Amino acid sequence: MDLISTLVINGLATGMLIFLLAAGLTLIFGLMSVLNFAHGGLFIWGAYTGVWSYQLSGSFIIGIIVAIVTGLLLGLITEKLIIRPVYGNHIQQILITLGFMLVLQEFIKVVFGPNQIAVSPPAFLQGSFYVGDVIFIKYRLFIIILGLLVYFVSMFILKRTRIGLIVRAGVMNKEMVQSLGINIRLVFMLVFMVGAALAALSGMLHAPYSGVIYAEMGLEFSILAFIVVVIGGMGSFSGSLFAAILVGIAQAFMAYYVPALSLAVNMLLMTVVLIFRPQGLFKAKG
Amino acid sequence: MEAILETKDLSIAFGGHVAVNGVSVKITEKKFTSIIGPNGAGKTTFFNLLSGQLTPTHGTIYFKGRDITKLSTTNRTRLGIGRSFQITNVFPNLTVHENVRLAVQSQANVRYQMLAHFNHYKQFKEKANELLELVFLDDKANSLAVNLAHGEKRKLEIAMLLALETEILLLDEPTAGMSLEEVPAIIDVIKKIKGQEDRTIVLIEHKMDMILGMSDEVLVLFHGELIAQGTPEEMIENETVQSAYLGGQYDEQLT
Amino acid sequence: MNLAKVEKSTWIYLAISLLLVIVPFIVTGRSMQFIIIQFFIFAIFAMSYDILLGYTGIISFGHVMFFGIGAYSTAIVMNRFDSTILSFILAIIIAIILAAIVSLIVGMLTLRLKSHFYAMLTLALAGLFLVGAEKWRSLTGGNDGFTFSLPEILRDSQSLYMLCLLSLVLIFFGLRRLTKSPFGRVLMAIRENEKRTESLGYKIVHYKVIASVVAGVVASFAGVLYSISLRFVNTSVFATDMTIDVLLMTIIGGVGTLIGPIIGAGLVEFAHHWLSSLADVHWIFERWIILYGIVYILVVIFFPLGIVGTIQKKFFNRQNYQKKKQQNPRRKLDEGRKEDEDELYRNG
Amino acid sequence: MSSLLRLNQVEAFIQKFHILHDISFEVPKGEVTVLLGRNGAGKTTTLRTIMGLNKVSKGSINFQGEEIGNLLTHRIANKGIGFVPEEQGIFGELTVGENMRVAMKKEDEQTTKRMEWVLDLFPDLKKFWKKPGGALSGGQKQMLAIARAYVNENELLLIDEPSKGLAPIIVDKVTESIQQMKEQTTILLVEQNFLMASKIGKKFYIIDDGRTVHSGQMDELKEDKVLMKKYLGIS
Amino acid sequence: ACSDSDSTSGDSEDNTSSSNESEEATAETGETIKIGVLASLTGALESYGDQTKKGFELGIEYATDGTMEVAGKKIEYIFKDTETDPTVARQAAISLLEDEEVDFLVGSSSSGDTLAVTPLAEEYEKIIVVEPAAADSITGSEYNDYVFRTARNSSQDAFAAAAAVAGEGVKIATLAPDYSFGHDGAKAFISAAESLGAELVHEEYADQAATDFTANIQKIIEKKPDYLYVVWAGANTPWNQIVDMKVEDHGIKVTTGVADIATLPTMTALTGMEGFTLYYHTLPDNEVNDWLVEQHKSKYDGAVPDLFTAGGMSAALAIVEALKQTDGDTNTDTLIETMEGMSFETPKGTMTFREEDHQALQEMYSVTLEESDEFDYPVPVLKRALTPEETAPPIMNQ
Ligand SMILES: Nc1ncnc2c1ncn2[C@@H]1O[C@H](COP(=O)(O)OP(=O)(O)OP(=O)(O)O)[C@@H](O)[C@H]1O
Ligand SMILES: Nc1ncnc2c1ncn2[C@@H]1O[C@H](COP(=O)(O)OP(=O)(O)OP(=O)(O)O)[C@@H](O)[C@H]1O
Ligand SMILES: [Mg+2]
Ligand SMILES: [Mg+2]
Repeated sequence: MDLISTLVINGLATGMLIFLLAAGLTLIFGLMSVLNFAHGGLFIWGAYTGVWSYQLSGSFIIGIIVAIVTGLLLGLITEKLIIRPVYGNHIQQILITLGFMLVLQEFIKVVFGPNQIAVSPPAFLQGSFYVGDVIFIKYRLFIIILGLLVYFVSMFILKRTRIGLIVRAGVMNKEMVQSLGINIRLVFMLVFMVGAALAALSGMLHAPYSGVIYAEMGLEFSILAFIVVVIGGMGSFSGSLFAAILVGIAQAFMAYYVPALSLAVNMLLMTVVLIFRPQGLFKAKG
Repeated sequence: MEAILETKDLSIAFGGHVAVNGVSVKITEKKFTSIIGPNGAGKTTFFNLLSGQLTPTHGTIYFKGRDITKLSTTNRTRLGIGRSFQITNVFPNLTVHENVRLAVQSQANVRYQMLAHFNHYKQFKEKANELLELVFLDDKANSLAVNLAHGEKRKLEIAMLLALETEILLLDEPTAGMSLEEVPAIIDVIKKIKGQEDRTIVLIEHKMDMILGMSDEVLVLFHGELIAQGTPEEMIENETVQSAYLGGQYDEQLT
Repeated sequence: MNLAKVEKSTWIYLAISLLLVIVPFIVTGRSMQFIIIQFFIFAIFAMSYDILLGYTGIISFGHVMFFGIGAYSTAIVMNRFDSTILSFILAIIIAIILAAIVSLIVGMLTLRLKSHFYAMLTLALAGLFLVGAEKWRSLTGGNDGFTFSLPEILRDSQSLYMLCLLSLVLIFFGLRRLTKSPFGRVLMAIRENEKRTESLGYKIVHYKVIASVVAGVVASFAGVLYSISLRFVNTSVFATDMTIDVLLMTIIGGVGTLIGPIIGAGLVEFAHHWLSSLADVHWIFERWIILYGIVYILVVIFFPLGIVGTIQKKFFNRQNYQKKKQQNPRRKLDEGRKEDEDELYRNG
Repeated sequence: MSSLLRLNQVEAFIQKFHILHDISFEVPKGEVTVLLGRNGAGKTTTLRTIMGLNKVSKGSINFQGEEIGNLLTHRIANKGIGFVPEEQGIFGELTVGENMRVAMKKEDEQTTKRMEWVLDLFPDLKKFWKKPGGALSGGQKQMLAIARAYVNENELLLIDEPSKGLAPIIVDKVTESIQQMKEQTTILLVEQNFLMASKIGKKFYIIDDGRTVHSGQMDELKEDKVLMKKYLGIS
Repeated sequence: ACSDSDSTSGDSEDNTSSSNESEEATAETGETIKIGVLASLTGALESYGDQTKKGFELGIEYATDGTMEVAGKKIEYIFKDTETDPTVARQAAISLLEDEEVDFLVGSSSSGDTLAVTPLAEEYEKIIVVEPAAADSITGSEYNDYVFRTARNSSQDAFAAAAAVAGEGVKIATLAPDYSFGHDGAKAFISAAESLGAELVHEEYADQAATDFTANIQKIIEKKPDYLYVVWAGANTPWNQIVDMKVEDHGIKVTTGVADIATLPTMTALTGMEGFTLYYHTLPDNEVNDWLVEQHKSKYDGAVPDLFTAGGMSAALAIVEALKQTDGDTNTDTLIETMEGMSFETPKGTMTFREEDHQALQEMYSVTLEESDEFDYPVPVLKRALTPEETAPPIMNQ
């Protein structure tokens, strides 16, 4: 029982981390239907700038804020320069965002050097404690809470306001949305910036979790995020959350019971889901 | 007269909504049948069922007495049921000629030939050209289909349908959105085919003058049900049809 | 065959092939030859990808799995058996059969899915192959890989060059014929409009599966050549990076043109080599990957159709324009206006 | 009566092709003005140009005394101009309800009232409220497109071929709705269904080859067989 | 800045002068010895490549006393980037062998790249000095006569670790990444430890890209070993989680190899741990290392040499020593004969190429991670130097 609780809690934390990254992707890929392979680039930039300022200032909060600001700014630039010319064309999106991903990743090394950087959680989030025989790692609890917070805030914005509808409508028919008096360019830009900020935030939060950051981690994680978004059903926030937690917990259990398959578990999950429910878990048949 | 196509108690529901409800009809061979009915009555859906785009929730479809309910679109086309679409549906980045040639090729059953050059099949080329002439599109043969005007795309649809040489032609609003001056050309094409008297034609239209001028028989769908059936004249007089479909407009339209 | 009927472009391609035959006698440096050989191999790989992406409209993120199958089949066979031509032929046969079986199964399982999902699924499947290659260490040597020996003739750089060139030329003409066959035309129709193709009486899943088998087999053959050109194999032959590379080659060259991917492969190979060799000219070249990335971005912005696609479009427009001038007797609107209109539609 | 919208020698290009050469007309407040002309004459392009979906290269578009010629589309829309495009512009993956919600600029009492009125007019929409717009029948889509424009308080409505694909009885309804609508809103209509146009239109302009070539009162046009043949292809 | 393919004998200020001298010398004999160095100068392993490069340059300088000459022949070396891609590595190697006609190859940062290149050494009959790739198979199953390795191999690491902790009746467990490197390392450790009388209670392999190790650690805790030996390379480290899971509280001592300086900050949580390392700039107390540390500091802004800086230097020293012994003869057979069994002085003490598999045997260091005043991360402090014999790996090329 204790074992299972430990595995579940840690799986949950991993899942939340994946969710934070996938959340940005759900916005960008799910809502705007943009295949943004540079997502991982935004993730590492968030991690590096956040960690840099965290280590310089000693304040974790400042680190988080800097990461978010970086995300917003990079999102702005990415949307204007990279994405705007290729809305609606997946093939070109792949090429241009992959190109940009390479630039972002390599530029990290120019600015921050090629070495990995070690990061530890701030003092108040360090360490772990036992409740009975179940171990709780503080930083992971923090991540679980933050993940839920992001989830509920995003859900509120998407469900209670028109913005989610507008974005989806804008993807289907930009001109029509404009004719209804909506500045869709601005909306797209803002959504993209928020998605990028989420990516950057998740990069920053990921840093103390894995203890170290390095330039190549972006692409690895963005593939995982894509998988999660697909399993959950594109554009579904709840789907992404569910899928991320599913992947996180499945990984934890696989690592314990069938270690050989833990590397493959997310791929296997996606394969099974796609074959039996191609539209993803949380999406009605389209 | 033979019924070439017959449905028995044909129904389909989307979620809770029954779009086609227990329709049983016989469509007579080599005759011209029209389907009318208000928007959302289930006309297009009915076509989708006949051509295999949709599978009915229940009921059966017979083609020449054979049950084809479970056959795929492809197989129905091969059997002899061809259709045009309400929304223009062509291959946008291929040339007009290529669009038609593909249909001809399918009709000639050349499907998996990988080794010969397509120009090797001269007869397809010629056949495609003939068809384009028939629908007055020969001068556009080498344009890409995207570049056609709306009306021209509708004509192309018809040419592709004809190329399949199916015994049955299902035409879904072939003149929708076409300007007044273009409509007569399409009517001419349809009349020409009708004149050959070797095809069964089923037409969905809202233009009553077209329906009246050409149909041998008219089916009226309303809320997914077949509510009336008869000659055009009978239908025009039918009270339900008048109140549910024509409204006050029809007499003005006829003048 | 009637010579007069052969297309003009065929002669051009043949002439270029002949030129390429002479190259190794001029460029005798083996390292340059090695680069050209890599270019041939990736050109073959990219063409196979074009059959999927350009002609059938399937985006696969897992095409590398067939490449890897080819590479590993060869390496394992050559490692376990004598290094003779016979075992090489055996390796090719095994590579092709395996790739055909895998692509058939994968195709039948997955090709009913919509594009995004198909792409992600192939990514996952290729990922599973990668994991498999890492875990099945007795066979694959894990991610470090292993080396193997080859018969004398295949070790010789020139004969390897000729082998790859010959393969490239044969496969190019073979695939070109395929794309111009009635079958190939149906593939293009599927790319344009699946539903419509179906209602013309074609079974699209059959076509897609056949196309993916052809692409898989050709990719596997590229993998065979790749592993013999390295005489070494490791798990990088299953890496997603490789799919991405070949995807970029195809797009840069121009999808659906067949010759485009060849040009794309050449460009990527040589640009890569050239940019990374400029490191001492300026610090930025040390970070040549940045330039590489910028090239991709610029290509999309300035040549959205790829190089060959852009050229073809220009050419096509001009050709059509001239044709228009000669014909079209019944014209309702005034001449100049109509001309504009056609032009305008084409660009629209 | 003052004119709400005035186009003066408007020229427009689509990419590099000159489509509108000289469009000039006025839309008087509180009336239905009809644009007529054969296929490809430039009617749709004119409406799109007013909406800012095409750039005005020369000339002026004046709305309520203000130049709107080169404003961005959403600005123009927010000045109180509603638009029912030719190709309907339904958001296929959004439900009917969501389509309406995207369109609603405000959620006040007025709008709610108007919404009720619209749903009474097209009860089909209420019935299929939760259905994706893409799954509607051709005619239902047309109704939805019109409904979206009706639901906001607008000074001016631009409606492009509303009767296309509609059953005769629905055409009647739409005709009637436009007649009701014009009490509060000025309407600029493009219509191929001459019967319908002549019923509700007051003034008409004929466009040919990107130029306004003729104008007059709808009543007179009905009698003028020559004109109809020449510009509209109706005999 | 580092740069690839710069044909150097005058890459930096201070050996420009020496190369001027050597030009005169070259003029006399008219001969140059060329060495091609393959390293990951860009990409994921870039920092390793950079270390190798600096170490190699310094090594040549030291071995030739700054003359850049041996036995009257000028030494020239060329760096090429492998980008950590076997294809590029092979291409670079061919270009070195063909276009530059090098006499030696050195490399490379990744085992995969190295394996893609070693057959070429055989084909061109040139010696390749493997540095710093560690896969056992390079001098094991994939061995050929032209391969000499100055780098330690995975088994040596394992033997060092075993020597540090194993003993009669000690219960051990291992945690390693689930790929060749991890398996090689764990297996070698287990056999070494067992031969010292230890008892293996659990072998755990974690996904090499994993970020969550809790399940793996949980399993190990349940098996209650005395020591947990961790083999790890790569950026995602398990250290924090090992501490968070309170492994030590369960009476389990963690031990591992201490790698390059960049990884030390990640090991803050492990302060106090006993482990081993193959090099840290303060550890080996010998003349060569003193010179290396001093020169490195003065040349690179006070930065100290790292793991593979010493490695790169060793490779250079091995080559120059061999050339000295053959008196500049670059005949490969002669060189092989000379190098088999050859001992040479390096920053890591005396190394010897074993005759059977050409693996260099070398000192390793048993260390404790201790807090330091100088840095905000722990540093390894020498407990005991392990002799080359103690850590000699089994011969695996038969
Ligand atoms: N794929 C679908 N999913 C859900 N509902 C559908 C779908 N297709 C059609 N319907 C519904 O079924 C009903 C019948 O639609 P259909 O398109 O057959 O009408 P129609 O008679 O062709 O009308 P119109 O004349 O307007 O084209 C409509 O209410 C429509 O909303
Ligand atoms: N996107 C476009 N690209 C190129 N040409 C266009 C485009 N849209 C319209 N045109 C051209 O502009 C001209 C005017 O078209 P417009 O759609 O305004 O005509 P219309 O009067 O609305 O015709 P219809 O009665 O068919 O709707 C036509 O000749 C058409 O060929
Ligand atoms: Mg319909
Ligand atoms: Mg129009």
